[in-house]
Amino acid sequence: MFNKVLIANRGEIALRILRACKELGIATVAVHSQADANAMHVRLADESVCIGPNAAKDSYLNIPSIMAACEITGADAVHPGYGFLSENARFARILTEHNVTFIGPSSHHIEIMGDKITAKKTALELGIPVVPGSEGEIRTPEEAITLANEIGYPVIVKATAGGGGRGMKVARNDEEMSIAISTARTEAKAAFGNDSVYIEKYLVKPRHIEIQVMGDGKGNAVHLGTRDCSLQRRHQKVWEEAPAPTVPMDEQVRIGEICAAAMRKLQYSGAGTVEFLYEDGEFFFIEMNTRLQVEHPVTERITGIDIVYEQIRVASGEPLSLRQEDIVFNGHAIEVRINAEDPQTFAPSPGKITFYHPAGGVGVRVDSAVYQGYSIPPYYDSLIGKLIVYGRTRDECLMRLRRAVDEFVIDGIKTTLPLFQRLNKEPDVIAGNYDIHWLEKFLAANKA
Amino acid sequence: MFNKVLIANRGEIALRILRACKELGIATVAVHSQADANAMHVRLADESVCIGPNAAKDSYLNIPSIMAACEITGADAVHPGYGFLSENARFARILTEHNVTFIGPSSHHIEIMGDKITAKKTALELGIPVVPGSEGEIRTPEEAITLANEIGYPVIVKATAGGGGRGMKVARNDEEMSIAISTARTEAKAAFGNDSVYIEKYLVKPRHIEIQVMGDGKGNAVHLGTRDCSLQRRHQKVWEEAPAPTVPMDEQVRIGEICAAAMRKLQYSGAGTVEFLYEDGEFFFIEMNTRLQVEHPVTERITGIDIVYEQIRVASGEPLSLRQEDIVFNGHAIEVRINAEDPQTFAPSPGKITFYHPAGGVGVRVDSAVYQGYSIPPYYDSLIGKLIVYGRTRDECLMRLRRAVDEFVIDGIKTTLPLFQRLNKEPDVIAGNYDIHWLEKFLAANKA
Amino acid sequence: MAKSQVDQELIRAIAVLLNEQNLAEIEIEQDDFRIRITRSHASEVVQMQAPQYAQLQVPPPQLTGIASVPTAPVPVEDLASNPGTLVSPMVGTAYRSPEPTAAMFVDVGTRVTEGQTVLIIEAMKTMNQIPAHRSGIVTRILVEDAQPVEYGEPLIVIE
Amino acid sequence: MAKSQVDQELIRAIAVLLNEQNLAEIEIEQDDFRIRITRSHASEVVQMQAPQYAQLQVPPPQLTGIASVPTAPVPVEDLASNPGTLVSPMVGTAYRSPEPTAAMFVDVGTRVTEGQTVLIIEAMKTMNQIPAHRSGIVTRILVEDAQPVEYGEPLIVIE
Repeated sequence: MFNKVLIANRGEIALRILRACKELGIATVAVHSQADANAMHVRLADESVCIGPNAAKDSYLNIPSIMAACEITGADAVHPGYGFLSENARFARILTEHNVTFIGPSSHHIEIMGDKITAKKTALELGIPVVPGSEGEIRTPEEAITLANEIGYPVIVKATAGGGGRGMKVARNDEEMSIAISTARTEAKAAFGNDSVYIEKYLVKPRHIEIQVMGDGKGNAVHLGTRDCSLQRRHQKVWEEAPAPTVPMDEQVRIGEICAAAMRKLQYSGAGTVEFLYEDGEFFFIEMNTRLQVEHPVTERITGIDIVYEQIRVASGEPLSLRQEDIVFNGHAIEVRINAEDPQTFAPSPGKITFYHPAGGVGVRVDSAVYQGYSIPPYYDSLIGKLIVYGRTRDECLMRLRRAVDEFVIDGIKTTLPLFQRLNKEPDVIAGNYDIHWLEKFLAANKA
Repeated sequence: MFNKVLIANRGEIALRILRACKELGIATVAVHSQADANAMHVRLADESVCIGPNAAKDSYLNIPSIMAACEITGADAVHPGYGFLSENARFARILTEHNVTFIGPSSHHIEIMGDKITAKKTALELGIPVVPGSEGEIRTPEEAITLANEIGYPVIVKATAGGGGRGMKVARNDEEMSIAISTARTEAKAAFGNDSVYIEKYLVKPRHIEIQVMGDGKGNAVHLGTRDCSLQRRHQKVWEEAPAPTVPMDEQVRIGEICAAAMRKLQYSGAGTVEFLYEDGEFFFIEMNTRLQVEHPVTERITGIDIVYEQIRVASGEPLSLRQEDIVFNGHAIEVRINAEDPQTFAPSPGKITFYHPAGGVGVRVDSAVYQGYSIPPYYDSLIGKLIVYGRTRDECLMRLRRAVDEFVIDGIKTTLPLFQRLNKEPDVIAGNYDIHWLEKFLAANKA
Repeated sequence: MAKSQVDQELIRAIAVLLNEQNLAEIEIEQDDFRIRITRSHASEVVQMQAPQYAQLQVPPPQLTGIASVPTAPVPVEDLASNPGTLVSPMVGTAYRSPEPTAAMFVDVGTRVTEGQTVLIIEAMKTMNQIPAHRSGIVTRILVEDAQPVEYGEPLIVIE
Repeated sequence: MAKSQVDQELIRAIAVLLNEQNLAEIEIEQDDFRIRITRSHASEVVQMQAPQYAQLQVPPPQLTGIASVPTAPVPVEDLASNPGTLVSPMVGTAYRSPEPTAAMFVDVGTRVTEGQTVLIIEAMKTMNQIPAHRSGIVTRILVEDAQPVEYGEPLIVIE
């Protein structure tokens, strides 16, 4: 086991990791920018090192500074948290070269999954379902129609050189397909000077479902079930649940097993998340995050497993202590992200917290690094805390969430708490009846 | 289900009950003394009524005032919490007469268990093991020796009229017994003018083990496992665990089943706790508390059951939703009581809280009704909060407790938090190797 | 004198009362026991600081679900310090007349003598007659007929 | 009354109470025992309250496990505002000479010109020469040889 872990992150996740280290009896080093000198994880760490000025690129993303901090403190491992350097293969490699353990997967696996095309190819090879489509360019309408009938309409035509929605056409039947191909080609030619196109199954109202996996790099791997993170705004998750509501449990187990088997084949090490779009009972791979996820606590709550413990144990060379047959899913958990943002406009709202009183009581977990009197600096992510609530059933969980959100007080800045008060009353949310577009539509329809 | 519940209590337990009501969609009425006008449960309740001046006897113990508060608010049920009127059979009866439901057992059961002698007799009849001893007065040394050999030494001789330690003698063998009987008799005569004595098995280093039970008054009852509350100071519990460490699991199940069966026979309704002394693998009934217990959260954590929900459901006439075979015990939980007291002298320390930051993160529950800026009034119990920590194993739980106690901040008053920082480092506590005398001895030995 | 014989709890309670009620001195004599507690006369300073201090020290925690006490408590603070205010000695329902059709006990302008019944408060089906605490003229009536009242709630003002 | 019978504990307890509750005087008489304790004037009280107030506004959260930053940061505030202070541009280990046996780059009293190397900071096995940010005389050296330094930590003062 490690003697001293350097936490190369800030905010709630730095505190999360610090707590796990303390509980495992490992000394901690907090690194921080000048703006974060008063941060809670800095105050609670055994040692702290200021590694640079306020801008993240000069501090939390500054690899030489973090390496130097390892050197002067004698840390033997680094936990990167999420964001910042957590999926930076080069950072993982440099640490390894300096005999400091990177608490995360191998730089090789980070690289594979960091590239969209390689990731999809790897997923396919590992038996993970991906969005069906042409393997390369489609040349004729006839070819497109044959394939479209194989994979089923609707289908989307995309420019291989494309992006930003241009050169993209949806076809719902053979007739539309002929037109779609030619218009897409024309648009692509005009926009990118390249008229080659490919086709893919089009998902109309998918949900975002993800699988938490954990491996030890020695061929042992397990899955810790599903999470539904469909409630998003501008691709930012705001509300996450485990297990995924409305997905039949046998389907959840099936896709979980597929992912665990893939990780065993890959000899994956550490925590990871395989993300899918889910529509009409089918899963389609989007990407894999090779790190701890913001929403990991919902999985911890329903499995009783401390994912950060497991990350640290596996990184220290221990074999996976978890066996799939021992992992039991109990009850339901929901996490809501408390951002320092206007709940209507989502404009960031940094500043001093003049009163802080987190929710408490049964079934409530608060992961937050703020305290009364703390000033939220304007330089970083607006996530200031997470409220995680448990219930034996999803209904119980929702009622508890409502009560916990109502008693949570953060004064002095604006937060997203009022948004959750509204969502808690929405019939679609209560029924679990939402897809990845639901929240954006709701916000557009409910503009004040 | 009830429409409106009046909470006839204060402090953390009033908030605990309020949270359960909110989660069940039931409106709440807080009643309070003048000193408690700013209490958190008063601020969070749907309605509040000031029922009297500061002294508990004129407010929280004032039955006519509470009845009047029910009348003017239209509450259809009262939750008494613990302490105050929670084991007052008369209060339960008056409520029933006024068509307000008392959330607790029948006044008959409260009465039976409220009287030590009737309680012990009832326990015996129900098949619950009690401390063996003479059924009545012992007349001769020979009679005493015969019985002592039956129940096994050591044995204690007590004056039937006794109390306060006078007229009590321990005998370890036949020889000591003859002397003990005559000295006890002489002392008893001198002290109480009555020389009649009885004998009981003497427990040298017992642990306090208790069983949480839950019945619906219709003959259904379950047990929710054990708690060990041996760490006590002046009969006040300060640290509670579930399940009981060092008691073999099959023994825990056996005594639990005995209690559940007894409650079925008794047609007991609501939550209750059967308390035992435990020594050398044997359980000896002390008393039964016919109410919610301060330490109920440790049981909630390892069973996933919300005991207050169940109290409310059963009181509203629903049959017990719990079946014994569905109750599973997962992991380990410890509660420590945060009192507004000097951690050395235990002198009360009321006053204003100038900084408050509860522990957070995975596996941590805080039940507390205080907030920053709140003044703890000097009129009531010193319990201001409870920290409940969970781990998959007892070791994990202890490590998490250590980290949580370290990060919990209450400034402006003295609290018992530093005591727990010390206990967390004690080998006996870490090993679970303590009896009901351990804490007093530790405190005496570690006086500054 | 042994320490245990002096009731520190009592002193504390009196001290709290002094501060709470903004009094200068309390003196109690009973049998052969006498106690006198005086508060410092920094009254002006205290009063000036009070509001600011109160905001910070008792940050009226903007708990989202603050209870809405049904009976409006806004003017209570001022009334409480007025010696003419008669406050409710119990929780219950206040009635202004002995029975629905009867005349009101008092009205604004009524001259009352100490001990005269001015209201009835019903609690647990019992009608409790509430006597005037002093003689004078009723200047304000703060409760409606059949209104629920809390303990300590101002009922009427007699000047 | 014999001197030994006076309960000093009690006097202390009352004194504490006086201060705590902001009282002027407490007097107790019981049997043939009388005690009277008076506190000094309100003017002092006001002064005493001021610092409390400041403490409240910026509650220096007494988080139990406050980090002990290894390099003493106490005088940092004053030094930071001094334009003569050269602060560390990076995290690493500071060396005062190019190699263990060589002479120090500078000492207190050394006259330096802007751009002249005054220290080396090692980070990731790289030796980074740290130049003087202005010309002048070195008046203070705040790091020891081979001392770990944080970003922004004062290194030397050039006046």
